[in-house]
Amino acid sequence: MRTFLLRRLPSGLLVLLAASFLIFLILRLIPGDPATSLAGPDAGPEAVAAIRARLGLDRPLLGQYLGWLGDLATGRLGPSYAIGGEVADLIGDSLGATVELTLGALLLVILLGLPLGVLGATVRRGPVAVAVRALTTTVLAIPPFVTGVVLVLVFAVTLGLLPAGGHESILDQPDLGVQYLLLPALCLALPSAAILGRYLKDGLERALAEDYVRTATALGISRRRIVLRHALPNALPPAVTVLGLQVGQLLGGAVLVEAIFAWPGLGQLAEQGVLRRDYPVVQDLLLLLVAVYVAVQLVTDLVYTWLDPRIRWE
Amino acid sequence: MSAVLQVRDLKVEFDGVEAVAGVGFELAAGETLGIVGESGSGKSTTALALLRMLPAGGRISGGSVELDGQDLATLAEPALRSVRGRRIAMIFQDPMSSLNPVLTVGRQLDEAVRAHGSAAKPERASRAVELLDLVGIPDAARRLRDHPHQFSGGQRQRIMIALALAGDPEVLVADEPTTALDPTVQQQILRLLERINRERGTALVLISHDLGVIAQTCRRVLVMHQGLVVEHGRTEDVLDRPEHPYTKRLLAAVPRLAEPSTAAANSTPGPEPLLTVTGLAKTYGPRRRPVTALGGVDLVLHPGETLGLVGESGSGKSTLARALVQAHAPSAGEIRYRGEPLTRSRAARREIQLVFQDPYSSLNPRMTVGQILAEPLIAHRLGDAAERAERVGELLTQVGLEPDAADRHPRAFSGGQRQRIGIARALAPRPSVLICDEPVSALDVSVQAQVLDLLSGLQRELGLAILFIAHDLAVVRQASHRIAVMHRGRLVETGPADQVVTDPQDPYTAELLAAVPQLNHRSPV
Amino acid sequence: MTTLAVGLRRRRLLPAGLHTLRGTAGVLLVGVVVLAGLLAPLLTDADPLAQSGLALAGPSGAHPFGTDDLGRDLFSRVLHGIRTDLLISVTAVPVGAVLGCALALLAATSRGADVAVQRVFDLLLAFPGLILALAVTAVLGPGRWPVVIVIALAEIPGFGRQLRAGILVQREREYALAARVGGASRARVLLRHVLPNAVDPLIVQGAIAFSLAVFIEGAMSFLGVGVRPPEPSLGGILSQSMAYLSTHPGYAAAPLLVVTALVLGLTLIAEALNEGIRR
Amino acid sequence: MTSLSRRSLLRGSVAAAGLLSLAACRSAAESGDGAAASAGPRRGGTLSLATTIDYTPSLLFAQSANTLVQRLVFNTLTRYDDQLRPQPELATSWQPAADGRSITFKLRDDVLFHDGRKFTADDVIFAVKNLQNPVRSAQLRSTAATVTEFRKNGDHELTLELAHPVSNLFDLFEFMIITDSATVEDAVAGKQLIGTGPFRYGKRTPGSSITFTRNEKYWNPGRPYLDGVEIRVIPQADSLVSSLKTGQSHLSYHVPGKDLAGLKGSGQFQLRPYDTGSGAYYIGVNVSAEQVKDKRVRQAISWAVDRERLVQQALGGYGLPSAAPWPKSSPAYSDANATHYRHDPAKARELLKEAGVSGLTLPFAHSNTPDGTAIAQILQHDLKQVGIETELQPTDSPTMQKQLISQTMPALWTLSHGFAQLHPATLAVSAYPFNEAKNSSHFSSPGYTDIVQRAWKRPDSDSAEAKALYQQVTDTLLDEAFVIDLAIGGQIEVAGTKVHGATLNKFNYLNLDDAYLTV
Repeated sequence: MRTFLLRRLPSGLLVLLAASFLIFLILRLIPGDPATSLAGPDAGPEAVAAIRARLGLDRPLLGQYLGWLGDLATGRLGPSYAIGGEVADLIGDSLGATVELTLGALLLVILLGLPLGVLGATVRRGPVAVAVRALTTTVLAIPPFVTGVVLVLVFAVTLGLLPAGGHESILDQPDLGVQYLLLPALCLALPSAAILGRYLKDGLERALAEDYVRTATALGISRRRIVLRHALPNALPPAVTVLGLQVGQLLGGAVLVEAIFAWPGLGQLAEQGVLRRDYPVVQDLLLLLVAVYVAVQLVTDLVYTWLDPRIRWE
Repeated sequence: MSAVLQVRDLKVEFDGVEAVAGVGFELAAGETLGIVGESGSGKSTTALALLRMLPAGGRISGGSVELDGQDLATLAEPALRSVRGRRIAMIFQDPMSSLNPVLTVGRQLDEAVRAHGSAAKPERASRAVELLDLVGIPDAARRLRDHPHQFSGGQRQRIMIALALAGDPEVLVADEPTTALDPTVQQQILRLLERINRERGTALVLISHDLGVIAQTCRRVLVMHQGLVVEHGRTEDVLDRPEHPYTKRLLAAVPRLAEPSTAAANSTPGPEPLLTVTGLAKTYGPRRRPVTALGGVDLVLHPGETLGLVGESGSGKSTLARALVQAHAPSAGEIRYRGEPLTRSRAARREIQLVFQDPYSSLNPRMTVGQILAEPLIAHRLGDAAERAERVGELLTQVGLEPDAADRHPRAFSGGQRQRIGIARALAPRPSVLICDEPVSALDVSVQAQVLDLLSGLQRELGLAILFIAHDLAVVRQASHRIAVMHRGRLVETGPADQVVTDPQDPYTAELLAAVPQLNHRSPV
Repeated sequence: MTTLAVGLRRRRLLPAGLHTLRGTAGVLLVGVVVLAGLLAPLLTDADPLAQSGLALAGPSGAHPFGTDDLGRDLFSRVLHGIRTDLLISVTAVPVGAVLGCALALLAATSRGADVAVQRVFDLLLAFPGLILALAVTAVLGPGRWPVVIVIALAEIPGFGRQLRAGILVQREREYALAARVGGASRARVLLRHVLPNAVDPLIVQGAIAFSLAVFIEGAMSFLGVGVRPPEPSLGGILSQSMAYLSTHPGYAAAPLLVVTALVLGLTLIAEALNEGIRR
Repeated sequence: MTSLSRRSLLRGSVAAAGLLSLAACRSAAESGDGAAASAGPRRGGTLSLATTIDYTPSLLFAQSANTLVQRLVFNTLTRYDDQLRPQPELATSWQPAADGRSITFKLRDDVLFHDGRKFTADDVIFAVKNLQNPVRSAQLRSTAATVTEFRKNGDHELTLELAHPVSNLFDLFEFMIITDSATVEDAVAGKQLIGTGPFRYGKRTPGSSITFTRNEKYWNPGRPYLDGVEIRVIPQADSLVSSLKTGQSHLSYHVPGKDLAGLKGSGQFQLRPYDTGSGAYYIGVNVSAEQVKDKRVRQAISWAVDRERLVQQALGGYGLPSAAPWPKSSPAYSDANATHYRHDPAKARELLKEAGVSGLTLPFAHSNTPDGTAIAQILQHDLKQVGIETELQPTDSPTMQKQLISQTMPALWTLSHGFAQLHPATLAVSAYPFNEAKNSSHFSSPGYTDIVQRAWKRPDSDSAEAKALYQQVTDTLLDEAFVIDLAIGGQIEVAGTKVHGATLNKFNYLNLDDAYLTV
């Protein structure tokens, strides 16, 4: 495992460095600047100049970039420009919310995707097969923001079962937190669950066509057991890779879902940050997202090797 | 003797196409029956039909399979499941793919045991150890936690047998159980099957393309051809006095170890070495724990000579072949062609060509045969389009195919024809050396004989030097002037073909020779 | 047994996949939507941009799908919206595919390049797509090009990773070694032998990519960074209609139906092709 | 790692399903039906308020999009009634000098800051000086800057000396919140807010919510009625509406125009337009652009637009179509001004012809929000009818802001402006589009400067003379048409039937002193 990490870490750091440069560059390329946003709609040039100087935006770009990297290296994130508060606190708070959402969604992805995949691969005919196929395809065919709005309309506005949006920490108030979490997590999870289900189905079908399944059948082992105990463990490793990719998508896709459900997560913070040109927040946040993604990939690979004994590291 | 298994007029269809057209036999308790036939004869389909485990699209379209009077062909699925593994079990060809790669051997044995009994966990565990012991896996208790990939090929097949025995069945169907194994390991597995048959009274149905394997193991034999049983009888009767013309042809095509080399009739090797290999070594893997594939091989090949190279899988034969065609760089040592180091001469690349074992994966499925044959010509800038087309036609004729084959894709050809295409491709740039890496191992005996004929004809005609790699000693003896024996990356013995077979100098060679299944029936006790 | 399996494998891949019920349904759905878009000027003479005081009207003879919040004919807008989406996808998806494939081929040249290319894919996947969309649009100004660029960027890793995996598998096949031994250069082996055998999954990816393109366009419109108004696009109409979902559900129905039909069709095609390939 | 642990992982994930499906004992979804409200104020309850825009701490002293916080935590010296007459708040009485060059305040002596410190005249001095600081970018800085000297007379009496008379002095006192000088930097950094207002600043989760708790020692006895206030930030307008409909939020001032009709129809809400409110939609014209240099072209644009349709289709019918910036409550308002330009495409075409302009294509910037986009499309369509083609440029707000301030707007843009709800001089002195010295339209004329300065530098704001000056300002605006007003649409209060007594001041500061929730 150590050698595995040692092999992967340098390239991961390289990705982060490249990402940091890109992020910095893109932000500076975006028109509009933090000082004018901060100054308000009717500010005069002297106010803007004063704010520019205070934020250090009058320094040369390279200096700003290196300064940022230096701050990162020493762990100082500093205050935000426009949103208010320390960047570390802002990111910390919204990271918590996003992790909650992502984990909730991930759980739903697994809970929905697993049966979808298994049923899809094993039930070939009949109403169940039709329902499974219809569900996987239509879920993928409807844009996520439509799903979100419809979910709110049905479960919150019409039925009044669940809140329309907002966030309550699941750690502080588990019972309320779950209710707030359910709809956005579901909205986020549905497409990914369909994708996972489809990959799992493909994997299971492949596994079920393998010789070892024939062996198990010849031994008189029941179909159910063959599917769940023999074929599924083989179909899981590739599905885990897909799941890992999906986690990345969940983090990124959360922007939209967070907007629809007023979920104060990283996506919202990033959008706010971009909209107000709050450079420190956006820079640190995007870099964090990239880092999380890289880490998730790493974990995915680790889980893969753990699930597949053939390629387990020494 | 009462019949435990009674098969009557069994017919199997695949999407309307008849694959088995009426097979009948009976099997007494404790008996051994061999089913022999070439690919497409329907022998494996018959085996699967016995447990009604036909793949999708296939169905039993007629006849019956009665196990103690119970017709498996019509039995309901749940009842069938309680029969499978419990009363009739099956062993498959490839022990690697037939074992679940992600489950431990213990888990798989446990699954097999619990499929037919509700024994408690500790009992099942001790039963698993017992089974592994039975099939001769050393240190059984500890190895339950290992995964299939941690066992050798022979051990994996032993585990397969252990799985099949978990339900203590009366009938064991073994479908090509030793085909993927080396001769020495094959020998051990056959002995194990014999022992199980002897000690436990399990009736055995052994399916194989190899008459030697059947001869050695089974009292009775069934010869199948095109979905039909063409001959049926006691093994020694069928082998010694074949009645059906097909059986006669089949027996004639089987290479026999006792027959002397025919290579001298093709050509007389020239005196000057064409290819000289000195101290060739190749290691793989990380620097700290290298795996040695070749450990210093010295070899010479003369013009017009066929040098047979034999050895078990993993002995380094293919590594050597690939080093010779510069598919990879050796770690040490040198290869000279006509005295020149190989790496320096581009022309030498053209002079040494390779024929592959697998006639399926070695031809690009996306290209027509014509394109495949023209590729080496283009690569070596030989001729223009018209000249290349002409050469393609010439090559096809040379290997015994029609020139219009050029327009078709490889999938339109049978295995033997594909191997001819592979040979034609190797011949395209007019090489002087042909490296044939197990060129006939994937082919049926009758086709094998034809390809061997083709190769010797080409040698006669073109004066080619051939490095003929194979694991079948009988084939090698027949085709080669000299034989080199390879073991663990080294050549242990090199000598004239007949001498190596009749008077082996190295104990390993002797061991190899002893493991070759002979056609003279050695009835199991 | 073996000959049988080979026999099954011999069937032609593409048509075989599409000849299934699923494949035909998919082609039909996509075909109808695409045709409706292409023939938009023939199917309706209503100007998709003409406004009127008649806002949010239900379906009628003059307006088969009703009108939108600015009194524009929805039928015409949806049809012209299909055109916009087609135009965007037809530009963006091939660009993304070509770039992705080029990177995958580059990765096949050396170990170092492989690591670098993989990290590029990681980077593209890691960068939150919608933030990228906001940024690209902010830099370039709104319009079709930012949408095309964002979609193309988003498609790169999908195609690239798929092809890279295919190349890795195919490169180990014996025919590749055979070509090499036959004297073909590395580039020739890669391009002439390995590549044609590794592209099959890309066709499936292509179908998926088109549906992704429609979604990205929609999401960008939803965030206000889509195609330049008043040009209609499916995502644009759909996201505008969301505000009226509870009061005027008919407004959302038409664009939603079209998007769903399009993506459903593409998905069905992808599935059918996938089965065809695997067979 | 054994296979057993892998299996238990799978089992664990299945078990977690139970956790999610766990039927909760409490429900986070409130039933939205407002039962018959009982009469009279009631103590207690937490008011939940929904807004699309998060509060920006650094803009605490500037008029910005979210001004809900200011009057909850802070107080002002005075507050306007509906007729723009100042009423006491922290100041009990005031006496302007006859020449308009000074004003003397008497202050409340029973006011405590949230940290327990007593409120004195020094706090007022600090507040004025604070607004004079350019970094605070307060819109009324020019008015604050006229204060040249402070004379304290004890802790609770104060005289401000002015450089010259200003007509909008009380706009400043309506605007200027009294903050704690020691913590002002913390305030703009978003760390804490210390004021004298009815609520204490609780916890802020940026992008999500801000909570406030009742100030138990508020100087106004018995107030506030509410125990607390929660401002929920819901950036997506549709989600905000859902939140109101489900009763999760009680009150909002940020419901987009197009949703208003639906809400009104449901009977679940009270809708109250603040016709004295702050918003006016306009088309800005960059007069330095060649095609629109000629004021006849600009006038043609003003004739071309259908203000009625705009109000109906984009603002949900809430808004006053008007060619002038003034709301009905403004001293400068007149029907003639409002209807100076009507929808008359023929007239527009005629003017264009007169100006010799044809085949005009103009870049047209607008905010990329759904509302902004809808408005721009309506305008684009109207302009097209008279032969003016426009290319829409959806722009996000920071870019728009930068273009506004740096005067780099394209030939046309549409936005909304504030400040017309106050004394008319404030608009021309403090609102950027109208600023006589420097505005985004690049418009300047000595005549406009002169009138604006005269209207501003007067001691009174209501006399006939003052009104005549206002009319001159209006005439210039209408004639030059560098800012083409479209509709006056203030904040629309959407309140659940439970909510009573919430008001906004002229700067949209939310005042909940008298607000209460019925059961």
